[in-house]
Amino acid sequence: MVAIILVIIMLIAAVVAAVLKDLLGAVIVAALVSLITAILFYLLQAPDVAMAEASIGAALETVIFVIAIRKTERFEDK
Amino acid sequence: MSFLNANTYYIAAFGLIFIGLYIVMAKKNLVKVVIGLSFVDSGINLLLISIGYIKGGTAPIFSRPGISPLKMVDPIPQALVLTAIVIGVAVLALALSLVVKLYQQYGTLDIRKIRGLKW
Amino acid sequence: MSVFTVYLIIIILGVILCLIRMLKGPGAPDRVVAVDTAATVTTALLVLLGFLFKRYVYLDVSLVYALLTFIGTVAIARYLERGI
Amino acid sequence: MRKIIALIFLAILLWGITKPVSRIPFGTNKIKVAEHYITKDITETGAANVVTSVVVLYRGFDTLGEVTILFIAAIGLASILYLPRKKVSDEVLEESSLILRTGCRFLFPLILLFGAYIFVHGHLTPGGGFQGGAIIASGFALIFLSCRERVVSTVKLGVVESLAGMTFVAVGLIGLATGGYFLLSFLPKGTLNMLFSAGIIPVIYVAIGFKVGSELAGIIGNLMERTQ
Repeated sequence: MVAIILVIIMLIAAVVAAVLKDLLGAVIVAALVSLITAILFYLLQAPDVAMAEASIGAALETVIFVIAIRKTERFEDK
Repeated sequence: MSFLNANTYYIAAFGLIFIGLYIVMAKKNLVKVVIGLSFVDSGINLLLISIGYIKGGTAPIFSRPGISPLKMVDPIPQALVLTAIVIGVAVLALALSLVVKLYQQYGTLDIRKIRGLKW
Repeated sequence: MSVFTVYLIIIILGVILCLIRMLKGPGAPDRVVAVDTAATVTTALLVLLGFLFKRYVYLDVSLVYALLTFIGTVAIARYLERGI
Repeated sequence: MRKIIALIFLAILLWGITKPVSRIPFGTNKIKVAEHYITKDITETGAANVVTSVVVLYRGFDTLGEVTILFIAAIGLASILYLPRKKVSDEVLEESSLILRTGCRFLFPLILLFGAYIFVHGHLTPGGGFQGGAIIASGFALIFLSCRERVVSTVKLGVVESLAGMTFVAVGLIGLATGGYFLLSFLPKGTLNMLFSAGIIPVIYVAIGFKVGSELAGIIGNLMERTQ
Protein backbone atom coordinates (compact mmCIF):
# COMPACT_ATOMS: atom_id res chain seq x y z
CA MET A 1 0.00 0.00 0.00
CA VAL A 2 2.87 2.35 0.81
CA ALA A 3 4.46 1.40 -2.51
CA ILE A 4 1.32 2.25 -4.51
CA ILE A 5 1.02 5.72 -2.98
CA LEU A 6 4.72 6.39 -3.51
CA VAL A 7 4.50 5.28 -7.15
CA ILE A 8 1.55 7.60 -7.78
CA ILE A 9 3.43 10.51 -6.21
CA MET A 10 6.50 9.71 -8.30
CA LEU A 11 4.60 9.58 -11.59
CA ILE A 12 2.81 12.86 -10.80
CA ALA A 13 6.17 14.47 -10.07
CA ALA A 14 7.61 13.16 -13.35
CA VAL A 15 4.67 14.64 -15.32
CA VAL A 16 5.13 17.95 -13.52
CA ALA A 17 8.82 17.93 -14.47
CA ALA A 18 7.78 17.44 -18.09
CA VAL A 19 5.25 20.28 -18.05
CA LEU A 20 7.09 23.04 -16.17
CA LYS A 21 8.48 25.94 -18.19
CA ASP A 22 10.94 26.89 -15.46
CA LEU A 23 13.96 24.62 -15.87
CA LEU A 24 15.10 25.17 -12.28
CA GLY A 25 11.73 23.95 -11.04
CA ALA A 26 11.99 20.91 -13.32
CA VAL A 27 15.38 20.07 -11.82
CA ILE A 28 13.98 20.33 -8.28
CA VAL A 29 11.07 18.04 -9.16
CA ALA A 30 13.51 15.58 -10.78
CA ALA A 31 15.33 15.48 -7.43
CA LEU A 32 12.04 14.40 -5.81
CA VAL A 33 11.63 11.66 -8.44
CA SER A 34 15.13 10.38 -7.68
CA LEU A 35 14.38 10.42 -3.94
CA ILE A 36 11.24 8.31 -4.30
CA THR A 37 13.10 5.93 -6.64
CA ALA A 38 15.61 5.35 -3.84
CA ILE A 39 12.78 4.48 -1.44
CA LEU A 40 11.39 2.00 -3.98
CA PHE A 41 14.81 0.33 -4.23
CA TYR A 42 14.80 0.12 -0.44
CA LEU A 43 11.36 -1.50 -0.46
CA LEU A 44 12.63 -4.03 -3.01
CA GLN A 45 15.31 -5.13 -0.49
CA ALA A 46 18.24 -3.61 -2.36
CA PRO A 47 19.98 -1.34 0.17
CA ASP A 48 23.20 -1.13 -1.85
CA VAL A 49 21.39 0.31 -4.85
CA ALA A 50 19.30 2.56 -2.63
CA MET A 51 22.48 4.00 -1.14
CA ALA A 52 23.99 4.63 -4.58
CA GLU A 53 20.81 6.30 -5.83
CA ALA A 54 20.57 8.38 -2.65
CA SER A 55 24.14 9.62 -2.77
CA ILE A 56 23.96 10.37 -6.50
CA GLY A 57 20.44 11.72 -6.79
CA ALA A 58 20.40 13.77 -3.62
CA ALA A 59 23.48 15.82 -4.26
CA LEU A 60 25.47 15.29 -7.45
CA GLU A 61 22.71 15.31 -10.09
CA THR A 62 21.15 18.48 -8.72
CA VAL A 63 24.53 20.22 -8.53
CA ILE A 64 25.43 19.27 -12.12
CA PHE A 65 22.07 20.43 -13.50
CA VAL A 66 22.21 23.71 -11.57
CA ILE A 67 25.70 24.43 -12.90
CA ALA A 68 24.50 23.72 -16.45
CA ILE A 69 21.49 26.03 -16.02
CA ARG A 70 23.79 28.72 -14.63
CA LYS A 71 25.98 28.47 -17.72
CA THR A 72 23.00 28.62 -20.11
CA GLU A 73 19.56 30.09 -19.47
CA ARG A 74 16.81 29.44 -16.99
CA PHE A 75 13.49 29.74 -18.79
CA GLU A 76 12.27 27.62 -21.65
CA ASP A 77 10.87 30.16 -24.07
CA LYS A 78 7.80 29.54 -26.13
CA MET B 1 -6.90 -3.33 -7.51
CA SER B 2 -5.28 -6.75 -7.39
CA PHE B 3 -3.64 -6.03 -10.75
CA LEU B 4 -2.26 -2.81 -9.29
CA ASN B 5 -1.03 -4.67 -6.23
CA ALA B 6 0.72 -7.35 -8.24
CA ASN B 7 2.41 -5.08 -10.77
CA THR B 8 3.19 -1.90 -8.83
CA TYR B 9 6.90 -1.80 -9.58
CA TYR B 10 6.48 -2.70 -13.25
CA ILE B 11 3.98 0.16 -13.61
CA ALA B 12 6.41 2.52 -11.91
CA ALA B 13 9.32 1.47 -14.10
CA PHE B 14 7.41 1.65 -17.38
CA GLY B 15 5.74 4.90 -16.37
CA LEU B 16 9.15 6.49 -15.81
CA ILE B 17 10.54 5.08 -19.06
CA PHE B 18 7.59 6.33 -21.12
CA ILE B 19 7.50 9.78 -19.54
CA GLY B 20 11.24 10.07 -20.16
CA LEU B 21 10.93 8.97 -23.80
CA TYR B 22 8.07 11.42 -24.33
CA ILE B 23 10.22 14.25 -22.97
CA VAL B 24 13.12 13.23 -25.21
CA MET B 25 10.96 13.11 -28.32
CA ALA B 26 8.52 15.96 -27.86
CA LYS B 27 10.31 18.70 -25.94
CA LYS B 28 12.38 21.36 -27.63
CA ASN B 29 14.69 22.45 -24.85
CA LEU B 30 18.02 20.67 -24.61
CA VAL B 31 18.34 20.70 -20.80
CA LYS B 32 14.86 19.21 -20.60
CA VAL B 33 15.89 16.47 -23.01
CA VAL B 34 18.74 15.60 -20.66
CA ILE B 35 16.28 15.50 -17.72
CA GLY B 36 14.21 13.02 -19.77
CA LEU B 37 17.30 10.88 -20.31
CA SER B 38 17.88 10.73 -16.55
CA PHE B 39 14.26 9.57 -16.11
CA VAL B 40 14.76 6.76 -18.62
CA ASP B 41 17.91 5.78 -16.73
CA SER B 42 16.08 5.56 -13.39
CA GLY B 43 13.20 3.63 -14.94
CA ILE B 44 15.44 0.97 -16.47
CA ASN B 45 17.29 0.52 -13.17
CA LEU B 46 13.98 0.10 -11.36
CA LEU B 47 12.81 -2.48 -13.92
CA LEU B 48 15.96 -4.58 -13.49
CA ILE B 49 15.78 -4.54 -9.71
CA SER B 50 12.08 -5.43 -9.68
CA ILE B 51 12.71 -8.41 -11.97
CA GLY B 52 15.26 -9.69 -9.45
CA TYR B 53 12.93 -9.40 -6.46
CA ILE B 54 11.69 -12.55 -4.73
CA LYS B 55 8.59 -12.33 -2.55
CA GLY B 56 9.38 -12.65 1.15
CA GLY B 57 13.10 -12.35 0.50
CA THR B 58 15.61 -10.19 2.27
CA ALA B 59 18.78 -8.43 1.23
CA PRO B 60 21.77 -10.72 0.42
CA ILE B 61 23.85 -9.73 3.44
CA PHE B 62 24.88 -12.24 6.10
CA SER B 63 25.01 -9.59 8.80
CA ARG B 64 23.82 -11.78 11.69
CA PRO B 65 23.59 -15.56 12.15
CA GLY B 66 20.30 -17.23 11.38
CA ILE B 67 19.60 -15.70 7.97
CA SER B 68 18.74 -18.49 5.57
CA PRO B 69 20.35 -18.29 2.11
CA LEU B 70 17.12 -19.56 0.59
CA LYS B 71 15.18 -16.41 1.51
CA MET B 72 17.34 -13.91 -0.31
CA VAL B 73 16.71 -11.75 -3.35
CA ASP B 74 18.78 -12.04 -6.50
CA PRO B 75 22.17 -10.27 -6.09
CA ILE B 76 23.13 -10.08 -9.78
CA PRO B 77 20.77 -7.27 -10.92
CA GLN B 78 21.75 -5.30 -7.83
CA ALA B 79 25.43 -5.62 -8.75
CA LEU B 80 24.73 -4.52 -12.35
CA VAL B 81 22.53 -1.56 -11.40
CA LEU B 82 24.98 -0.41 -8.72
CA THR B 83 27.63 0.37 -11.31
CA ALA B 84 25.10 1.59 -13.90
CA ILE B 85 23.92 4.41 -11.63
CA VAL B 86 27.42 5.82 -11.18
CA ILE B 87 28.15 5.50 -14.91
CA GLY B 88 24.82 7.24 -15.59
CA VAL B 89 25.73 10.39 -13.71
CA ALA B 90 29.09 10.66 -15.50
CA VAL B 91 27.42 10.30 -18.90
CA LEU B 92 24.83 12.88 -17.82
CA ALA B 93 27.63 15.33 -17.00
CA LEU B 94 29.18 14.67 -20.42
CA ALA B 95 25.83 15.40 -22.14
CA LEU B 96 25.40 18.59 -20.16
CA SER B 97 28.89 19.77 -21.11
CA LEU B 98 27.94 19.26 -24.77
CA VAL B 99 24.78 21.31 -24.14
CA VAL B 100 26.84 24.12 -22.60
CA LYS B 101 29.17 24.14 -25.62
CA LEU B 102 26.18 24.24 -28.00
CA TYR B 103 24.78 27.21 -26.09
CA GLN B 104 28.08 29.05 -26.38
CA GLN B 105 28.16 28.36 -30.10
CA TYR B 106 24.55 29.16 -31.08
CA GLY B 107 23.26 31.29 -28.20
CA THR B 108 20.06 29.30 -27.77
CA LEU B 109 18.84 26.02 -26.30
CA ASP B 110 15.93 25.57 -28.72
CA ILE B 111 16.61 22.67 -31.05
CA ARG B 112 14.43 24.18 -33.77
CA LYS B 113 16.93 27.02 -34.13
CA ILE B 114 20.05 24.85 -34.16
CA ARG B 115 20.89 23.74 -37.67
CA GLY B 116 21.30 19.97 -37.85
CA LEU B 117 19.21 19.08 -34.80
CA LYS B 118 15.82 19.99 -36.29
CA TRP B 119 13.40 17.22 -37.18
CA MET C 1 -4.06 -1.90 13.46
CA SER C 2 -0.72 -1.69 15.12
CA VAL C 3 1.13 1.43 16.09
CA PHE C 4 3.43 1.14 13.06
CA THR C 5 0.47 1.52 10.72
CA VAL C 6 -0.32 4.83 12.37
CA TYR C 7 3.28 5.93 11.94
CA LEU C 8 3.24 4.96 8.25
CA ILE C 9 -0.04 6.84 7.67
CA ILE C 10 1.35 9.98 9.31
CA ILE C 11 4.56 9.87 7.24
CA ILE C 12 2.71 9.27 3.96
CA LEU C 13 0.40 12.18 4.81
CA GLY C 14 3.47 14.37 5.26
CA VAL C 15 4.83 13.37 1.85
CA ILE C 16 1.46 14.09 0.23
CA LEU C 17 1.34 17.56 1.80
CA CYS C 18 4.82 18.24 0.39
CA LEU C 19 3.60 17.08 -3.03
CA ILE C 20 0.68 19.55 -2.90
CA ARG C 21 3.02 22.42 -2.07
CA MET C 22 5.29 21.30 -4.90
CA LEU C 23 2.39 21.26 -7.37
CA LYS C 24 1.02 24.65 -6.33
CA GLY C 25 4.24 26.48 -5.54
CA PRO C 26 4.43 29.53 -7.77
CA GLY C 27 8.18 29.92 -7.75
CA ALA C 28 11.33 27.90 -7.39
CA PRO C 29 11.93 28.67 -3.65
CA ASP C 30 8.59 27.10 -2.66
CA ARG C 31 9.44 23.93 -4.55
CA VAL C 32 12.90 23.78 -3.00
CA VAL C 33 11.42 23.99 0.49
CA ALA C 34 8.82 21.33 -0.36
CA VAL C 35 11.41 18.86 -1.68
CA ASP C 36 13.73 19.47 1.28
CA THR C 37 10.88 18.78 3.70
CA ALA C 38 9.96 15.64 1.76
CA ALA C 39 13.56 14.43 2.06
CA THR C 40 13.49 14.95 5.83
CA VAL C 41 10.18 13.12 6.20
CA THR C 42 11.27 10.20 4.04
CA THR C 43 14.42 9.80 6.15
CA ALA C 44 12.05 8.93 8.98
CA LEU C 45 10.26 6.53 6.62
CA LEU C 46 13.54 4.75 5.83
CA VAL C 47 14.38 4.33 9.53
CA LEU C 48 10.91 2.97 10.24
CA LEU C 49 11.05 0.51 7.34
CA GLY C 50 14.47 -0.72 8.45
CA PHE C 51 12.98 -1.40 11.85
CA LEU C 52 9.97 -3.20 10.32
CA PHE C 53 12.20 -5.42 8.14
CA LYS C 54 14.27 -6.31 11.25
CA ARG C 55 17.53 -5.63 9.36
CA TYR C 56 19.51 -3.04 11.27
CA VAL C 57 22.25 -2.76 8.65
CA TYR C 58 19.74 -0.88 6.50
CA LEU C 59 20.14 2.18 8.73
CA ASP C 60 23.25 3.28 6.81
CA VAL C 61 21.04 4.30 3.90
CA SER C 62 19.06 6.73 6.02
CA LEU C 63 22.35 8.10 7.35
CA VAL C 64 23.37 8.91 3.77
CA TYR C 65 20.08 10.70 3.23
CA ALA C 66 20.32 12.71 6.42
CA LEU C 67 23.88 13.79 5.63
CA LEU C 68 23.64 14.58 1.92
CA THR C 69 20.22 15.96 0.95
CA PHE C 70 21.02 19.49 2.01
CA ILE C 71 23.72 19.84 -0.65
CA GLY C 72 21.18 20.09 -3.47
CA THR C 73 19.27 22.72 -1.50
CA VAL C 74 22.49 24.67 -0.95
CA ALA C 75 23.23 24.51 -4.69
CA ILE C 76 19.83 25.93 -5.64
CA ALA C 77 20.03 28.60 -2.94
CA ARG C 78 23.46 29.68 -4.21
CA TYR C 79 22.03 29.86 -7.72
CA LEU C 80 19.13 32.01 -6.56
CA GLU C 81 21.48 34.49 -4.84
CA ARG C 82 23.78 34.44 -7.92
CA GLY C 83 26.69 32.85 -6.12
CA ILE C 84 27.91 30.20 -8.55
CA MET D 1 2.79 17.55 -34.67
CA ARG D 2 5.85 16.30 -32.82
CA LYS D 3 3.71 15.45 -29.80
CA ILE D 4 1.28 13.38 -31.89
CA ILE D 5 4.12 11.45 -33.54
CA ALA D 6 5.71 10.84 -30.14
CA LEU D 7 2.44 9.58 -28.64
CA ILE D 8 1.81 7.23 -31.59
CA PHE D 9 5.34 5.84 -31.28
CA LEU D 10 4.95 5.33 -27.53
CA ALA D 11 1.61 3.58 -28.00
CA ILE D 12 3.18 1.12 -30.46
CA LEU D 13 6.05 0.55 -28.05
CA LEU D 14 3.64 -0.06 -25.14
CA TRP D 15 1.61 -2.52 -27.22
CA GLY D 16 4.72 -4.42 -28.14
CA ILE D 17 6.23 -4.50 -24.69
CA THR D 18 3.32 -5.69 -22.58
CA LYS D 19 3.40 -9.16 -24.14
CA PRO D 20 6.95 -10.20 -23.13
CA VAL D 21 6.81 -8.49 -19.76
CA SER D 22 3.59 -10.30 -18.81
CA ARG D 23 5.58 -13.55 -19.12
CA ILE D 24 7.78 -12.43 -16.22
CA PRO D 25 5.81 -12.86 -13.00
CA PHE D 26 6.70 -10.46 -10.22
CA GLY D 27 8.31 -11.88 -7.11
CA THR D 28 9.18 -15.45 -8.06
CA ASN D 29 12.51 -17.21 -8.07
CA LYS D 30 13.86 -17.19 -11.60
CA ILE D 31 17.61 -17.41 -11.99
CA LYS D 32 19.79 -20.42 -11.21
CA VAL D 33 23.11 -18.57 -11.24
CA ALA D 34 22.20 -16.56 -8.16
CA GLU D 35 21.69 -19.71 -6.11
CA HIS D 36 25.33 -20.67 -6.62
CA TYR D 37 26.48 -17.21 -5.60
CA ILE D 38 24.31 -17.10 -2.48
CA THR D 39 25.00 -20.59 -1.16
CA LYS D 40 28.72 -20.76 -1.97
CA ASP D 41 29.59 -17.17 -1.11
CA ILE D 42 30.89 -17.65 2.44
CA THR D 43 33.16 -20.57 1.62
CA GLU D 44 34.46 -19.12 -1.64
CA THR D 45 35.02 -15.44 -0.85
CA GLY D 46 34.38 -14.88 2.85
CA ALA D 47 32.47 -11.62 2.38
CA ALA D 48 29.23 -11.05 4.28
CA ASN D 49 27.72 -8.91 1.52
CA VAL D 50 27.00 -11.03 -1.54
CA VAL D 51 26.55 -8.00 -3.82
CA THR D 52 30.09 -6.91 -3.01
CA SER D 53 31.56 -10.29 -3.83
CA VAL D 54 29.63 -10.39 -7.11
CA VAL D 55 30.86 -6.91 -8.05
CA VAL D 56 34.50 -7.38 -7.08
CA LEU D 57 35.33 -11.06 -7.48
CA TYR D 58 32.81 -12.98 -9.58
CA ARG D 59 32.42 -10.16 -12.09
CA GLY D 60 35.66 -8.28 -11.55
CA PHE D 61 36.38 -7.83 -15.25
CA ASP D 62 33.00 -6.16 -15.64
CA THR D 63 33.84 -3.71 -12.86
CA LEU D 64 37.21 -2.95 -14.46
CA GLY D 65 35.37 -2.11 -17.68
CA GLU D 66 32.88 0.11 -15.88
CA VAL D 67 35.68 2.03 -14.16
CA THR D 68 37.29 2.49 -17.58
CA ILE D 69 34.02 3.90 -18.96
CA LEU D 70 33.93 6.38 -16.08
CA PHE D 71 37.52 7.39 -16.83
CA ILE D 72 36.74 7.90 -20.53
CA ALA D 73 33.69 10.02 -19.68
CA ALA D 74 35.82 12.24 -17.40
CA ILE D 75 38.49 12.64 -20.10
CA GLY D 76 35.86 13.46 -22.72
CA LEU D 77 34.31 16.12 -20.52
CA ALA D 78 37.69 17.71 -19.78
CA SER D 79 38.63 17.77 -23.46
CA ILE D 80 35.27 19.19 -24.56
CA LEU D 81 35.42 21.96 -21.99
CA TYR D 82 39.08 22.78 -22.56
CA LEU D 83 39.88 26.45 -22.20
CA PRO D 84 43.32 28.09 -22.28
CA ARG D 85 44.35 29.21 -18.84
CA LYS D 86 43.39 32.84 -18.55
CA LYS D 87 41.17 34.94 -16.40
CA VAL D 88 37.76 35.01 -18.07
CA SER D 89 35.32 35.81 -15.29
CA ASP D 90 34.37 39.46 -15.56
CA GLU D 91 31.14 38.87 -13.66
CA VAL D 92 31.00 39.68 -9.97
CA LEU D 93 29.81 36.74 -7.91
CA GLU D 94 28.09 36.98 -4.58
CA GLU D 95 30.20 35.88 -1.62
CA SER D 96 28.82 33.04 0.45
CA SER D 97 27.55 34.00 3.87
CA LEU D 98 29.38 33.36 7.13
CA ILE D 99 26.97 30.64 8.25
CA LEU D 100 27.32 28.63 5.05
CA ARG D 101 31.09 29.01 5.00
CA THR D 102 31.56 27.91 8.61
CA GLY D 103 29.10 25.07 8.28
CA CYS D 104 30.77 23.75 5.15
CA ARG D 105 34.23 23.92 6.71
CA PHE D 106 32.89 21.98 9.69
CA LEU D 107 31.01 19.39 7.63
CA PHE D 108 33.61 18.70 4.91
CA PRO D 109 35.92 16.44 7.01
CA LEU D 110 32.90 14.63 8.46
CA ILE D 111 31.55 13.85 4.98
CA LEU D 112 34.97 12.56 3.93
CA LEU D 113 35.13 10.39 7.05
CA PHE D 114 31.67 9.00 6.36
CA GLY D 115 32.58 8.18 2.77
CA ALA D 116 35.71 6.38 3.98
CA TYR D 117 33.57 4.41 6.45
CA ILE D 118 31.21 3.40 3.65
CA PHE D 119 33.91 2.05 1.37
CA VAL D 120 36.05 0.42 4.04
CA HIS D 121 33.06 -1.49 5.38
CA GLY D 122 31.84 -2.41 1.92
CA HIS D 123 32.07 -6.16 2.50
CA LEU D 124 30.11 -6.08 5.78
CA THR D 125 27.30 -3.54 5.41
CA PRO D 126 25.48 -2.00 2.43
CA GLY D 127 27.81 0.28 0.56
CA GLY D 128 31.14 0.04 -1.13
CA GLY D 129 33.50 1.84 -3.42
CA PHE D 130 30.97 3.37 -5.79
CA GLN D 131 28.72 4.75 -3.06
CA GLY D 132 31.63 5.96 -0.94
CA GLY D 133 33.18 7.67 -3.94
CA ALA D 134 29.91 9.44 -4.68
CA ILE D 135 29.70 10.64 -1.08
CA ILE D 136 33.27 11.98 -1.19
CA ALA D 137 32.51 13.77 -4.47
CA SER D 138 29.46 15.34 -2.78
CA GLY D 139 31.77 16.72 -0.10
CA PHE D 140 33.98 18.28 -2.78
CA ALA D 141 30.86 19.70 -4.46
CA LEU D 142 30.00 21.39 -1.16
CA ILE D 143 33.46 22.99 -1.08
CA PHE D 144 33.07 24.12 -4.71
CA LEU D 145 29.72 25.68 -3.82
CA SER D 146 30.71 27.53 -0.68
CA CYS D 147 34.42 28.39 -0.60
CA ARG D 148 35.46 29.25 -4.14
CA GLU D 149 38.98 30.34 -3.20
CA ARG D 150 39.95 26.91 -1.85
CA VAL D 151 40.49 25.32 -5.23
CA VAL D 152 41.38 21.65 -5.44
CA SER D 153 44.28 21.16 -7.84
CA THR D 154 43.44 18.90 -10.74
CA VAL D 155 46.98 17.53 -10.75
CA LYS D 156 46.54 16.02 -7.28
CA LEU D 157 43.18 14.54 -8.28
CA GLY D 158 44.78 13.02 -11.36
CA VAL D 159 47.61 11.50 -9.31
CA VAL D 160 45.17 9.94 -6.81
CA GLU D 161 43.04 8.58 -9.63
CA SER D 162 45.99 7.03 -11.49
CA LEU D 163 47.38 5.44 -8.32
CA ALA D 164 43.98 3.93 -7.49
CA GLY D 165 43.56 2.49 -10.99
CA MET D 166 47.08 1.07 -10.93
CA THR D 167 46.36 -0.54 -7.56
CA PHE D 168 43.31 -2.29 -8.99
CA VAL D 169 45.21 -3.71 -11.95
CA ALA D 170 48.28 -4.57 -9.85
CA VAL D 171 46.26 -6.59 -7.33
CA GLY D 172 44.68 -8.49 -10.21
CA LEU D 173 48.09 -9.16 -11.77
CA ILE D 174 49.52 -10.45 -8.47
CA GLY D 175 46.67 -12.96 -8.45
CA LEU D 176 47.56 -13.93 -12.01
CA ALA D 177 51.20 -14.45 -11.05
CA THR D 178 50.61 -16.48 -7.89
CA GLY D 179 47.54 -18.55 -8.65
CA GLY D 180 46.84 -18.68 -12.32
CA TYR D 181 43.96 -16.32 -13.07
CA PHE D 182 43.25 -12.59 -12.91
CA LEU D 183 41.80 -11.24 -9.63
CA LEU D 184 42.54 -14.39 -7.63
CA SER D 185 41.86 -13.82 -3.94
CA PHE D 186 45.34 -14.53 -2.59
CA LEU D 187 44.93 -13.02 0.89
CA PRO D 188 43.53 -15.15 3.77
CA LYS D 189 39.76 -15.14 4.11
CA GLY D 190 39.60 -14.63 7.89
CA THR D 191 36.46 -14.98 9.94
CA LEU D 192 33.07 -13.81 8.73
CA ASN D 193 31.89 -10.34 9.75
CA MET D 194 35.28 -9.05 10.83
CA LEU D 195 36.90 -5.98 9.28
CA PHE D 196 40.04 -7.80 8.10
CA SER D 197 38.43 -10.61 6.17
CA ALA D 198 37.32 -11.55 2.68
CA GLY D 199 40.71 -11.60 1.00
CA ILE D 200 41.36 -8.88 -1.57
CA ILE D 201 37.83 -7.41 -1.58
CA PRO D 202 38.54 -4.50 0.85
CA VAL D 203 41.75 -3.56 -0.99
CA ILE D 204 40.04 -3.36 -4.37
CA TYR D 205 37.01 -1.54 -2.99
CA VAL D 206 39.18 1.09 -1.32
CA ALA D 207 40.95 1.61 -4.65
CA ILE D 208 37.59 1.93 -6.46
CA GLY D 209 36.40 4.41 -3.82
CA PHE D 210 39.40 6.69 -4.33
CA LYS D 211 39.10 6.43 -8.11
CA VAL D 212 35.38 7.19 -8.31
CA GLY D 213 35.63 10.01 -5.77
CA SER D 214 38.48 11.79 -7.52
CA GLU D 215 36.88 11.34 -10.95
CA LEU D 216 33.47 12.73 -9.95
CA ALA D 217 35.12 15.61 -8.06
CA GLY D 218 37.18 16.38 -11.16
CA ILE D 219 34.04 16.31 -13.32
CA ILE D 220 32.29 18.84 -11.07
CA GLY D 221 35.36 21.04 -10.88
CA ASN D 222 35.76 21.05 -14.66
CA LEU D 223 32.08 21.86 -15.20
CA MET D 224 32.26 24.73 -12.75
CA GLU D 225 35.56 26.34 -13.70
CA ARG D 226 36.50 25.49 -17.26
CA THR D 227 33.45 27.26 -18.70
CA GLN D 228 32.98 30.94 -18.31
